[in-house]
Amino acid sequence: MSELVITGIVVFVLAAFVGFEVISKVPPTLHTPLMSGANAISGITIVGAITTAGLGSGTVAAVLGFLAITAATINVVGGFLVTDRMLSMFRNRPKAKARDD
Amino acid sequence: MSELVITGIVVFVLAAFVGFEVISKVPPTLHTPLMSGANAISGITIVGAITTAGLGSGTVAAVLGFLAITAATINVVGGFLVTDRMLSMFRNRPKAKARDD
Amino acid sequence: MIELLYLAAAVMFIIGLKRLGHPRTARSGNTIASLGMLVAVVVTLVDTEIVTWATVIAGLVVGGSIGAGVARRVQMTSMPELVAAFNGSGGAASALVALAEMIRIGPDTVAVEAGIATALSVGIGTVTLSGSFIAFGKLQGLLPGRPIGFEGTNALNGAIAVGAVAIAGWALATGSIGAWWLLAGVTLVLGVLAVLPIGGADMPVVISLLNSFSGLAAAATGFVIANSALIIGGALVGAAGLILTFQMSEAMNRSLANVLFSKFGGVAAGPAGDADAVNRATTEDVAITLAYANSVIVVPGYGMAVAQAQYALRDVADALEARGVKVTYAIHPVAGRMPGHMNVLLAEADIPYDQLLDLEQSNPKFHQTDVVIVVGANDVVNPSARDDATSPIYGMPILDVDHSKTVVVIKRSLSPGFAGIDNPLFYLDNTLMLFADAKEALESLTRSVVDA
Amino acid sequence: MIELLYLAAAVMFIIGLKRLGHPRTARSGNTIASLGMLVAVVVTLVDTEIVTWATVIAGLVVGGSIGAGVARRVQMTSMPELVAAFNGSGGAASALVALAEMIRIGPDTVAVEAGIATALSVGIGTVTLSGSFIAFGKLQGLLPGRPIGFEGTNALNGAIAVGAVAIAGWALATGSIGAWWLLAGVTLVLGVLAVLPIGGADMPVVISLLNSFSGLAAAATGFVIANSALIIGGALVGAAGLILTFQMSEAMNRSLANVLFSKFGGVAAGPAGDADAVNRATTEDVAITLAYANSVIVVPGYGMAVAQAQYALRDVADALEARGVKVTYAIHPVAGRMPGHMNVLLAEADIPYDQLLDLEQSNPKFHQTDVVIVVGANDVVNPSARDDATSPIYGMPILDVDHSKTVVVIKRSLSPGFAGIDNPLFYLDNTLMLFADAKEALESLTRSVVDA
Amino acid sequence: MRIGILNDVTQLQRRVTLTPDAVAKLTGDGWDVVIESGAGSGAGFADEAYRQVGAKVSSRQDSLAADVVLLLSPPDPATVGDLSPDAVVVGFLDPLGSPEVAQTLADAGVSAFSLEQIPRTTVAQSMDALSSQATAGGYAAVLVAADESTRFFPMLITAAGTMPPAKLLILGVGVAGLQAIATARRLGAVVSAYDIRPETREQVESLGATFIAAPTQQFQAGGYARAVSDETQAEQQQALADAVAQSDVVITTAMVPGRVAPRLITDAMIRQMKPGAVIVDMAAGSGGNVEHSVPDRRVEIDGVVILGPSDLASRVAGDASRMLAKNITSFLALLFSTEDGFDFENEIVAGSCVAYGGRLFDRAAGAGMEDADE
Amino acid sequence: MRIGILNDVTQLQRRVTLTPDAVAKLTGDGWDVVIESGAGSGAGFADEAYRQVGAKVSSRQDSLAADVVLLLSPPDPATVGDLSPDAVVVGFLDPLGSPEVAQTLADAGVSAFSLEQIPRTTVAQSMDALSSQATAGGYAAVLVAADESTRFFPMLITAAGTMPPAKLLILGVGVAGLQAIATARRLGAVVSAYDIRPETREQVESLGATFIAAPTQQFQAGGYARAVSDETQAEQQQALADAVAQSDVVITTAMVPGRVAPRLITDAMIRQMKPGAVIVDMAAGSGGNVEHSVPDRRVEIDGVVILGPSDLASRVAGDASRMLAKNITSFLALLFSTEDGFDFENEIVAGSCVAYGGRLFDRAAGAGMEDADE
Ligand SMILES: NC(=O)c1ccc[n+]([C@@H]2O[C@H](COP(=O)([O-])OP(=O)(O)OC[C@H]3O[C@@H](n4cnc5c(N)ncnc54)[C@H](OP(=O)(O)O)[C@@H]3O)[C@@H](O)[C@H]2O)c1
Ligand SMILES: NC(=O)c1ccc[n+]([C@@H]2O[C@H](COP(=O)([O-])OP(=O)(O)OC[C@H]3O[C@@H](n4cnc5c(N)ncnc54)[C@H](OP(=O)(O)O)[C@@H]3O)[C@@H](O)[C@H]2O)c1
Ligand SMILES: NC(=O)c1ccc[n+]([C@@H]2O[C@H](COP(=O)([O-])OP(=O)(O)OC[C@H]3O[C@@H](n4cnc5c(N)ncnc54)[C@H](O)[C@@H]3O)[C@@H](O)[C@H]2O)c1
Ligand SMILES: NC(=O)c1ccc[n+]([C@@H]2O[C@H](COP(=O)([O-])OP(=O)(O)OC[C@H]3O[C@@H](n4cnc5c(N)ncnc54)[C@H](O)[C@@H]3O)[C@@H](O)[C@H]2O)c1
Repeated sequence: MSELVITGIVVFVLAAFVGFEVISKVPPTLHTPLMSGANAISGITIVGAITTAGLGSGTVAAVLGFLAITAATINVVGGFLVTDRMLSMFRNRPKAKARDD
Repeated sequence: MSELVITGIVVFVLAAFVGFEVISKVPPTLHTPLMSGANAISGITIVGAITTAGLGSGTVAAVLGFLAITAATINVVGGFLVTDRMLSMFRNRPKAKARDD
Repeated sequence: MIELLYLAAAVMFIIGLKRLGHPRTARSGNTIASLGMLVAVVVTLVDTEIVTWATVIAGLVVGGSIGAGVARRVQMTSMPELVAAFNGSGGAASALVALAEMIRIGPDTVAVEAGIATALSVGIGTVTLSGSFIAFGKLQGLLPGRPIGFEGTNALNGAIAVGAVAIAGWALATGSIGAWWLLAGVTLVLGVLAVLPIGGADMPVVISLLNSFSGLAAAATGFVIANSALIIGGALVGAAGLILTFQMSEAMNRSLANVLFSKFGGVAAGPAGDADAVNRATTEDVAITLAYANSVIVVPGYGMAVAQAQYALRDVADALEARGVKVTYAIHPVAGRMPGHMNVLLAEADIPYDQLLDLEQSNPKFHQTDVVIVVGANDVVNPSARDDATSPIYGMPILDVDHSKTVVVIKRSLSPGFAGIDNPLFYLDNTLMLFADAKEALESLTRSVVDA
Repeated sequence: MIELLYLAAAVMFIIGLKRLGHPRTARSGNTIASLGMLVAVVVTLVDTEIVTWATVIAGLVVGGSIGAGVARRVQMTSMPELVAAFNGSGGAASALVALAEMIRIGPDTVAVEAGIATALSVGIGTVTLSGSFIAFGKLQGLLPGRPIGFEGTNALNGAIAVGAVAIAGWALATGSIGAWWLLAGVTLVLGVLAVLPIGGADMPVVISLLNSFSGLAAAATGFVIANSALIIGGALVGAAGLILTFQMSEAMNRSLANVLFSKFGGVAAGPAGDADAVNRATTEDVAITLAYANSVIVVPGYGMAVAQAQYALRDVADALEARGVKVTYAIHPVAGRMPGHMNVLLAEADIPYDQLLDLEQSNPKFHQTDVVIVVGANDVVNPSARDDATSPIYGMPILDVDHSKTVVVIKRSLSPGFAGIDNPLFYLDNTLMLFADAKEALESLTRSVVDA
Repeated sequence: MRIGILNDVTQLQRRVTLTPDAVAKLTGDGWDVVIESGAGSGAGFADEAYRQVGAKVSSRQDSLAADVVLLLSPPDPATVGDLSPDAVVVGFLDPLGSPEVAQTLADAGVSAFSLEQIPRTTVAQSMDALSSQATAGGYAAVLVAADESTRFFPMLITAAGTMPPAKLLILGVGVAGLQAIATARRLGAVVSAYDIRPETREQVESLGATFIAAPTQQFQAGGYARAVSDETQAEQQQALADAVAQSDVVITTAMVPGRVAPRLITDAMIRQMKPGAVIVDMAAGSGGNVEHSVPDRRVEIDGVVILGPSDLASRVAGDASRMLAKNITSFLALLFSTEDGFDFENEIVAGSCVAYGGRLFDRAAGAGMEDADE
Repeated sequence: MRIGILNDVTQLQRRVTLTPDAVAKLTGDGWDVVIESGAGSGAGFADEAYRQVGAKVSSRQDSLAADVVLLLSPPDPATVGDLSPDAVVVGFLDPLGSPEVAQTLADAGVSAFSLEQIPRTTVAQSMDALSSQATAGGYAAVLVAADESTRFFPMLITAAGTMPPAKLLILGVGVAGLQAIATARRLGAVVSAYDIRPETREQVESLGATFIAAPTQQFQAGGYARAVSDETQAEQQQALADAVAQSDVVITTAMVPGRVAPRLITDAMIRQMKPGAVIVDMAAGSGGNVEHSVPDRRVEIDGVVILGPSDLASRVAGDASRMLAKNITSFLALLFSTEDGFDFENEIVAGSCVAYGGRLFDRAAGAGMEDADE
């Protein structure tokens, strides 16, 4: 296996652990926003789309690249915006005792 | 910066995140055992000691290598054993309701 | 350098995800994650030697406008289906990138590892795409919400999956581009067939799982184009999404397997008949609602007495008061089964007399109250006594809890109370039903309020 | 392949560390982590083309025997100093590996990145070594436990640290091996000077911080020899150790900075005079002790009444009973300030009468009780009434709580009770003092018991 | 219209039908109120207090001559004779226990409404005087028992020994029984209870007390228990005998409207009890749940004290009168809510009417009678 | 040695010095016990019960002739005359209130120990009969007040209106006062309290009640309050007047040993109270905390009822006797723990002795006297 792939696997495994650990018990009210936010992050594939489309080789790849960028951008832009809308209900009550974690 | 170093940094950062996240609120009774267990893990340097000493080039390096292996082995073997001794008090009470996380 | 900037973006994703899990920090978490994305995109635009700027910019503009437009305009109630649609795009994008890269490099010259990664990316990405849009259709009402399928659905899907693996092997072996397209087509069908047999009520769990899939697809694409940002970001979402999926099915008291495969396996155990018509809430939902309220009025009833929940109730009130929430109690004159029934029990729990309001004192207060929590009361908060002249209890003065912003009702079922009549309160839009024994519900509520 | 096995080892470290944080899983966590270590070592032994087997085996055997011997024989009470000593070895090993590698490659041919990593490894490793052994000395009584230093200690240490950086720069620039040795020497001194001014009571926090350092040293060494196992393992321990350090200083109600730098900066705020002679416990300590007991007897006293802690007490008992712990209450005839004082309050909290034991019933039970929790009682559990003929309360029958395995006393201070006399119970080895208002203590105890 | 209040205060009857607060409300609504002097004295309300809220303090004759006359107990023929012919009489008329009174009232031509007959429905609860007075009675019964008992009710662990909590048994868990359970639990006693209606088990437990399960239980519709068969009664007595024998205090409240109260505690059971034990028979006036119990007398059998107080509600005369006044004002508001005559379509009005238009009121034909009347 | 128990049962005094259980313990320890017939009848203990545990049921003469005679109240001269000359007398002898009795006992040559004089120390608590009887008294005082009050103590929100909780005020927070607070709180009343000793504030709050802060408070050593200055008394009365005026029930327990009880509630304060309010003066027998209060009489002033019951402990005669018996047996165990004569080195023995060797016992010279005696 190439060095690059192995490094990729190591990074993948570690990142997956971070992903597992970073989500502690989430209150159900946050299930949908969290899902939506995570989904927007998975739009990171936009980076791949830009790379592929940008290098531009052949019509098929170009069309696929354009479609990929479009789809990924929808995911990213729409995802973050809609998450923010959902979360606007959690504005902090000023009276509640400040408790940050 | 070499590719290797950069990969190292990525891996280091991700592992550090895992380390941060993996430790949630620990009851004080477990502070010392956890410290001891983590300390034994830091004895992973034994791997480096073996590599360096095993390759064997020159007396100084050999002596240093021997010392390194010895020190690291003390850390690893002693560390895990002593942690286990401390933890023997947490043997599960059979009567308690089974609750695993 | 670019790698380190990608790392910075990844760190922002991690921090963002973590903060998204707590009500107090969720919004800032989303912002941080979106900044991470901005960093990643800008870095890529700068770093890549883009030759086809037109394509790239066109894609960004078109995608951005669609995403932003839809996100702004959609109703709050259609959020889950919107997430499904976005998720589908994400999966599609990953599959497309992998395919494009495959075509760019040439299907016959690609390395085995990259080939496997491409197969994963295409397979998972297309399943995400088609599965998400089926979920979207079910939630939007474009497709029937009920499970669609037949006895052998699961077996058929298994067979298709095996077939997809075989096709991928063939594609890898032969380097035929047609094989890759076939693979994409087959997995697209798999996504459709896998989601159709799942009921509409379970769609949120399915979407969450598909969200995890879209992360994995992105990670696989990362292997294809050897990009650490995709690998880290994708792995993060894949793992976090999976955990979230488990938590969501747990919140429904179901196992994930039960959600995904049960409908035609026989075990199907959905919520009961007319309970569908109410807003069911979980302890955590209620806890958040209470914890962020300014004022809460508790309406105890006979159910509190039956559950002997007075001490647990006091604990919830203490936890709320510790957060600065004002708590009072509205005592209906005939709550319980004897005159002064509630008084005895609340006195046992040493709830201060000056927090007790009788009917005359409390009714003017409800319309300025954020949350009313009805603990095992029923007849005494039945609006038909006020509004429905044909009701057998018409004319009995009630507590007008429906005038408050939100009503939480804790009882075990939709069973009627002493008077034996149905209660329209339970079906109101601003009513949340928490079906549980009052004592147990309040006990876990205390914990959730403390943590909220 | 070897990298993937290292990855497997790293995963086992992660899982092990996670499990070490929970009482129920801690022991298995340690085992998993040690298996991970075994995998890493075996892989390395197999993979490396070892030419000097004698050196390697000698090192393993010598180190292994020392480690195992000491670990088996040491008293349970000397655990923290033992951890310190082991930690010192770990730091030393990392520094030695880095130095040996430097020598092997040749100080003048080494790459800059590797050089920086070597400097970090040597610096951090030696600070860990000398700091750990100072901590060991303080705890073992080989060195005085009190802070040793002078007004300017912190400034001096700062200067030394800057000097060490300069030396490292010089070593990198000149490639002189002597400079590397000098660096090691200077940082060795730094470790000594940094730990000496910290009081013995704070040593556990210092050891935990040095533990985090030894992780960082291992990670730095990983960069030196380009070994991912070291990088991951070291980063894990570095981060986890840091979090643990913060938690430990938090448990002492101190900031980490206050622990490390306060003694000669003026802010020194140690525990009060004779309170040093007792075993102070935190809520979490007590929660674990209670949660893993089979039987608990509660002894309430006037302090429970003053704090109006009866409801909070009931909640703790409920939480314990939910875990299968048997809870009863021993009521001394003169507990409180009026006959039946405890009865009134416990009845308010609806504690069942059949769980109340009077003096005659409870005294034979203490010696077979795991934990007695004394809530704001004092005179009624004062052993001098039984043992000390000169005591003004000699002859009053008391509850023999000191006959149980562990006694937890919740009160705000060491102040005497009604009789105005000191209580030897508080100073016993099997007594844990939880200094707090009874109500507040019990409220947080409930949460901790539920989580334990 | 004028409301008349009578002075019915005796040693055992200390309540009054309307309190000054209630009178104030009624005069505010346009009523005239005339009150016999001293009517409130037993409940702590002076004539002066009534005068201040606009009532006329006057003679018994004046009160009886009012348009609406409020009564605490069935009137004797002399009293009925003093009523004006078109008077409306509202009060405890005991139509089941003393049916002859209803006849007398019918003969006098007055409209008479019995508070006892108000249906026990959810809507009628604010007028339910039986419930409100039973509440006072259940509370007072426990105080009487505590006062009579030679033991502490709560547990006390003291330097002078451990006093175990008193064991109380409540038989009959209607309104009074439930209130007795609650009050005894407040005082720290260990309480168990029994009723023939199975749904009372949950109610007993909802107050933290224990239900004594008997072998045979039968559910009775309509909220009221009917007389139970001899066999059931025998089995039940056997099941209760043990509980009774162990109790320090027994309070019995079992009643069946219109019938003699069931005999729950026999001589044999009493003789099994501990000396010093106390029995309070709240049904003593209706035949008694307890053998030997005599209304308003203290009987001692083998060291067991048996009380049959009939004045329990009057022991909290102030609050009992307040509740009664609320019941009566609510009822009057309903009764006079219709412009032209009484609304016999209304089940409360029809249910409580005992005499109307010179005849005994026939509930079944309620609406018809009204027609006949016009 | 033989212990004699007297029958002191009257309408108001229903306790007995030893219960059958206590007698069983004593006979087990080798004592003979003789009991005057009917001595336990007021507390629910039949002669037969005593006989079963080995006591001899006999005449008053026989009991008085015993070696140790137990008394519930100071003996009249005739009773003293019937004692045997070397008898030991233990009981409530009221040496401060009726010093002449001690003299009579001294003249008779008997050794006399007063339960009231047992020091209130931690070690002596199992013998502290004042505490145990005050416990019973404080409990009973609340029951008496609840029975007399025309109001519910707990709050009740009912279909017949909302009854607010009764407001109770306890003045004097010694043993009886604390128990009264606890009992009233159990019944659901809103309780506030006042005592001249500042440390009682914490104790009041430890029972969930409110302390009424008065402007002047002065701390008194030794656990007992001494008579306070006129000025302090005036200020305090002013501070309390408001609290009294708002209360539905006031229970006063303030006493100063050996002195007339302080006057806490004056005529003027009573006239500020609501009609129907109740005052229970537990100090009525020692001069009264309340103007107009008369021992064992019910006085009504402007609708306010003032009771001065002296029989409060006897209202729970069974448990009060149980506690008293425990106190007395503990005391006897101490008194007769030494072989040769009494141990006047012991502060409890010395503290409680009022007559010894034909003379009034001089506490200061306690040990000396013992020498003189040998
Ligand atoms: N106060 C009086 O004097 C008196 C006397 C007699 C009758 N009543 C009548 O009783 C009624 C009182 O009204 P209310 O609102 O207090 O009670 P209710 O209308 O009888 O309703 C009580 C509700 O509590 C729920 N419940 C029972 N056990 C529970 C548990 N363990 N945990 C959670 N919920 C539980 C039941 O629903 P689930 O089964 O779904 O849990 C039930 O619907 C009125 O109709 C009144 O007229 C009153
Ligand atoms: N029962 C009776 O009838 C009666 C009557 C009079 C006197 N006494 C005497 O009272 C004593 C009773 O013994 P006891 O053990 O119950 O009480 P105690 O000996 O008086 O001790 C009570 C302890 O509670 C602690 N405390 C006070 N407030 C607290 C709070 N808010 N939270 C936590 N702890 C608090 C105090 O310590 P910190 O200040 O350190 O918190 C104190 O040491 C005996 O000496 C007895 O003789 C009893
Ligand atoms: N609808 C309402 O809102 C409302 C209001 C008040 C009362 N009620 C109901 O009316 C009913 C009667 O109440 P009440 O207090 O006037 O009753 P009651 O005074 O007529 O009888 C008291 C109790 O004695 C019981 N009893 C009769 N025979 C018995 C026997 N042999 N053994 C044991 N117990 C026996 C009855 O079941 C009843 O519970 C209750 O069900 C009560 O809940 C309903
Ligand atoms: N050491 C022990 O263990 C022990 C045991 C029992 C009692 N004691 C103590 O003995 C003391 C006396 O108890 P007691 O119940 O016999 O007291 P008591 O009956 O003599 O007096 C009752 C209360 O009246 C109060 N009082 C006197 N004058 C007053 C005034 N002018 N205004 C308001 N209050 C006034 C007193 O302070 C006292 O609290 C208490 O402090 C009690 O705690 C101690």
